[in-house]
Amino acid sequence: MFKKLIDNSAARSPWLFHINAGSCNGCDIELVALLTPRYDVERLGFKLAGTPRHADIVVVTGPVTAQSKDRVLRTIAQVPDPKVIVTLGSCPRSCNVFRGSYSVVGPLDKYVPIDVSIAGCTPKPEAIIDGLALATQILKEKRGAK
Amino acid sequence: MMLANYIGAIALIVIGFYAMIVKHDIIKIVIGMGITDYGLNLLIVSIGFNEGGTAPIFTFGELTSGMYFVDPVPQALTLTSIVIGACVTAMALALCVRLYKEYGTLDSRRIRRLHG
Amino acid sequence: MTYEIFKHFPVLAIMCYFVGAFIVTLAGKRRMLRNVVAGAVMLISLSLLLSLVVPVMVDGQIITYWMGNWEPVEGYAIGIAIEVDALSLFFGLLVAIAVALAGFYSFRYITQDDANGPFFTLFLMLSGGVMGIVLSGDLFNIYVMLEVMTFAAVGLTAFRSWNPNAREAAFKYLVVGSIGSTCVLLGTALVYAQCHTLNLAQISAMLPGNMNPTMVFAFAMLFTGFGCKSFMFPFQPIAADAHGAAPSSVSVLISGVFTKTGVYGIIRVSYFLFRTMGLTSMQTLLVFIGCVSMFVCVTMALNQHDFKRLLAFHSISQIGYILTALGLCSALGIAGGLYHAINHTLFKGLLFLTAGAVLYATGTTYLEKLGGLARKMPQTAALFMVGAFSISGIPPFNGFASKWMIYQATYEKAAETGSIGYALVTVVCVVTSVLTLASFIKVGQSVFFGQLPLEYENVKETPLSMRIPMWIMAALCFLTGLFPDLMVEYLLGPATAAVLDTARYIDAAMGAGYAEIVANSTAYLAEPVLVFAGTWDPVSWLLLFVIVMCAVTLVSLAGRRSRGALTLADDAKHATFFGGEEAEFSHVASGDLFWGFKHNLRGYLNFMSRAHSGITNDYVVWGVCAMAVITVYCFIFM
Amino acid sequence: MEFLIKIVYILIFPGLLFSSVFGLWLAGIDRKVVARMQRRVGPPVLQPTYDFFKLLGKETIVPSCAARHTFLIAPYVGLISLVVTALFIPIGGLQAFGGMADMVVVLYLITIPSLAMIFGGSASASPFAGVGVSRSMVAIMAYELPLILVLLSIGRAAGGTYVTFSLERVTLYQQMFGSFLFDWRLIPAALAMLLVIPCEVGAHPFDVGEAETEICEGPLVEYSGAPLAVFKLSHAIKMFIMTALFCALFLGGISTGMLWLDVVIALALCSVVTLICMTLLHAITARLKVEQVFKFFWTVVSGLALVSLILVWFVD
Repeated sequence: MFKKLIDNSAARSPWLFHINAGSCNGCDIELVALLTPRYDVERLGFKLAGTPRHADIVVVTGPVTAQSKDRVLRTIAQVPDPKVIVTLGSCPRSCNVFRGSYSVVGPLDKYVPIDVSIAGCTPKPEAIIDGLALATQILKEKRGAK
Repeated sequence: MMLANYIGAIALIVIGFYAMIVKHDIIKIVIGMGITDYGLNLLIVSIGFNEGGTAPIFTFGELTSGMYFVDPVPQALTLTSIVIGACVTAMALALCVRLYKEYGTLDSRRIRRLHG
Repeated sequence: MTYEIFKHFPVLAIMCYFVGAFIVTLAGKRRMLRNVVAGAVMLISLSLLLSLVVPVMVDGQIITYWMGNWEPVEGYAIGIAIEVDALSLFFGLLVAIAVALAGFYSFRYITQDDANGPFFTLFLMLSGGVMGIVLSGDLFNIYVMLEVMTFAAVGLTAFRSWNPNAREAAFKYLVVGSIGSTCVLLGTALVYAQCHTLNLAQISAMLPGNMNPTMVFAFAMLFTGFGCKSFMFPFQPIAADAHGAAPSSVSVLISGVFTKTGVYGIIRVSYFLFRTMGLTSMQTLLVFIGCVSMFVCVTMALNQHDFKRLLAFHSISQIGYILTALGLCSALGIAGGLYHAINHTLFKGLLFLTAGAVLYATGTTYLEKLGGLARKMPQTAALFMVGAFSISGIPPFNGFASKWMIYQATYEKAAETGSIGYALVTVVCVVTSVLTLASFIKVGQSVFFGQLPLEYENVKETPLSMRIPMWIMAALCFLTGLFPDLMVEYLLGPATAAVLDTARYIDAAMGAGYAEIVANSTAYLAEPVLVFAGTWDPVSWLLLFVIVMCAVTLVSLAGRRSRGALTLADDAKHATFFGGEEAEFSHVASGDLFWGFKHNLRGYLNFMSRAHSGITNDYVVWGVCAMAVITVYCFIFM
Repeated sequence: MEFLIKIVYILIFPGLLFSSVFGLWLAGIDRKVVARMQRRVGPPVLQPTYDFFKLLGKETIVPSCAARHTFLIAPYVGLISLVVTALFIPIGGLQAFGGMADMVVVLYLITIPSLAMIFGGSASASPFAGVGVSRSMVAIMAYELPLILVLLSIGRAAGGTYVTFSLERVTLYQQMFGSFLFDWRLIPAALAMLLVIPCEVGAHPFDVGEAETEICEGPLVEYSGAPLAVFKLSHAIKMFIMTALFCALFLGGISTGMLWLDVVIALALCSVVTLICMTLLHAITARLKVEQVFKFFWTVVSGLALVSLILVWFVD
């Protein structure tokens, strides 16, 4: 009965959950910058959720340190389906300058499939918005496939 | 003569309460309860007393028209009250024994596990 | 229709309990026999009282029974009367129901105690004592029954004598309770000195209007004495100790029934014997005491760490509601107060029984140690929620119906007297209600919800024989809340009329027309007409609820294909969210709840906590001070 | 016919459908206007609706430690009781089910959804929810005192020489003698009520219980999918009910003679009240600490309401 409504809404109300897997905070700040009046992703329905249970899109920043690996994976697992995993910045994608460090066990795609990866150190807000918009499309597809 | 009774009764009650308020020894508190009880009993008996009345039981002498009884009801009440008082004292003392076994003291200031 | 046969029922109802108490002793260690006798006795008594509902409540008869057929001679009552009007029957029913349910619960509950032989002897003695008080028509009889009751209650409080708390509580209870008994006996003696009779009806014909200083003193004494038995402020600490330490089924009786005898006594003394309730000063006194009991006890309850002790403070808080309502001396107030009395017996009984179930299953009632029991004991948790919603006045349960009547009664009183003080009383009532809710959320969070401590992994639901009485109580909580109209029509209305119409009570005992000849004023203290300021229709609410529920269910069924799946599992995905950490045992315990509230009222809360020092002498001081203050107040304002 | 009208009342007009749609719309304009005040574009007005439907499509995860039945039933009980409450509040003189519940009953009925959230959160066995439960309850304790003072003032003012709790009487009185908002004695009470609304709804700056940045949305931390959607919907309906209650209590006197116009005006007023007491406060304040909320309500707000009560009582 509501299938169409729900499918259409899936792309319009993506809630983000942000995980810092050992990031330098650069990407984190950029992500928060998206909420400022200048970029205002809330107009697209984005919202930062307080808990993974509410999230649709998990945004991971940082090169996945040994300490954070289990916690990141556990939190990602706790997000209800359908979900999209987005990596933000170069770190989770390739470990960036931290590659080879004894304490870095990334990149993240060794452990979970990544849907969208936004490159850059740090990515520009426009790039992030673009990536997130792509993520919402994937979200809609996942919802539709169900 | 009755005035003395009343004063005595009130004095006993007050002494009893005094003991319950001031004495920290729980045995003394129980004694206080007893004294209050005696005061009350005295008061009740005094209430039923009529100056010059005879005992409210079967008498061997002749009953003349001028004779009257003391009121029998308060005496019955007093009997009941005495019985109850004795029971209260017995029960309280039994509890004191058990409390002493548990706490090793009779000081009410130290028997205060239930507070707050 | 003739009611001759019913004359014997009240006295049989009382005797049943006492006879049963002795037979149970003879049964010795044969548990089955003991249970059968006790069960039979409780049921017989209950059915005897139920059979009186039609003649007394519906047809408005007053049943008088003279022990040994010593009927009044020339307007003087010599014999001992048993007199059952609607008010007595109301309290009698309440007693019989609570006793029967608590008794059936105890069959299984006390098997955990090794020396449980004397339990039912004391239990039935207590029940008989209470029943004797509410049905008796004789002041000294009331005193004797009061003592029997207190005695059995002290014995039952100390029943779990392996528990030092129980002995301590019993001792304090005995000592402070003796103040109350002393007061009652003193008052009785003084009344006898004045009237030369102990019959309630005759006293209430002779005394009103003939107040001299002795009688004012006697009134103050009786009022304090019955107040002590109802554990009103400042007698509340012993109630907390005693209810908390006694076995749960006994707590049901002490809190649900025992305290009601105090309330009953206060009604009889101030509405009947002395008819002082018409005085503004008297109303103010009772309402003030009620409000203080209500507020002090509910804030004390918020501070507690023991399930049963918390419940104990709540019962005094609810008694505060009842006293407040009765102090208004308006028909709605009396009806609301009586309504709350029966509701309090039901929901507090239910809550104490759930506390007993928790104790039975886990061996503790300490809030900080428990948690997550709803998963292991789902029925008990559901029952607890019914009780909690009832006591905190969530519609449509019974607590709300009676509280709602009390709010209206207080506010109407405010309008009638033009005094804003009564409006503040309404506010205190509402605030108390929300604080009650808070403390039950605290219990829910720390006992039934949250995480389950490891040591309770093997806890089982309570046996069926314990759950049945609880379910009956829960059903009664729901039904009495759902049909306030029927309650008013068949129970509260007649009882309220009986409270206000003393002349009929007097006439029934002493012969028709006696009241008019002797009594100085037979006018009503207030018109026995219930005036509601608002409306509340629980049945319609429930209907609307069901309709909307059906609609929501239909919608969700229609959309079930497109809805997300519901998943249950025991893996990392379904583990509790801990910010990414592995799920571990972490439980927000009761002491940490409501910090924002406690922080703001810390001065008051700490003071009250220190004041409940646990020292017997302090409690005696409070009691004696109350006695003195009430006496002085009565002398000044009467 | 009568029966059909009742069903329409229950399911369509002030009932299930309308209160959901209007509540979501109120939540939408709230978010939109906050965004505009912060010079943002802001989400579309339909955003809460999208959120609701999206959540319906999500998986519902029941935590393994949770008390399942309570966890799953609680949101629905809250929603249903809210919808039923909506039927008792007069909207522009239209009272779907008058004479069934008065002001005090409504006061209690609107705590049921909060309670549902508290018990549901509590059942989820999360420590974040435990803290949230504690805070939500403190918020309830905080606003209940001023709210009852406001209701008592209204009850006295509308009772004439006596008192009344009946919402019908309050509306009637206002239609005869003018709205209470323009009665100078009741202006402090109106202010107090305006502050109570955000606290009851759980909006900024009083949303201590669901602080998403501190305690991961408190009682809602473990909820996902349809139950969460239901909670969000309840939150929206609560906005509608509280503003409608404000309009009924303080602006009930607006009467044009045409019922449908009255209803439309009342609904417009609801939106305005939402903008004033929720959007404005949301845009200009940060979240208070839990003890500050309690203190604020028991001193300032209760003080305002008490002033009104005293004025109503002693000044004609």
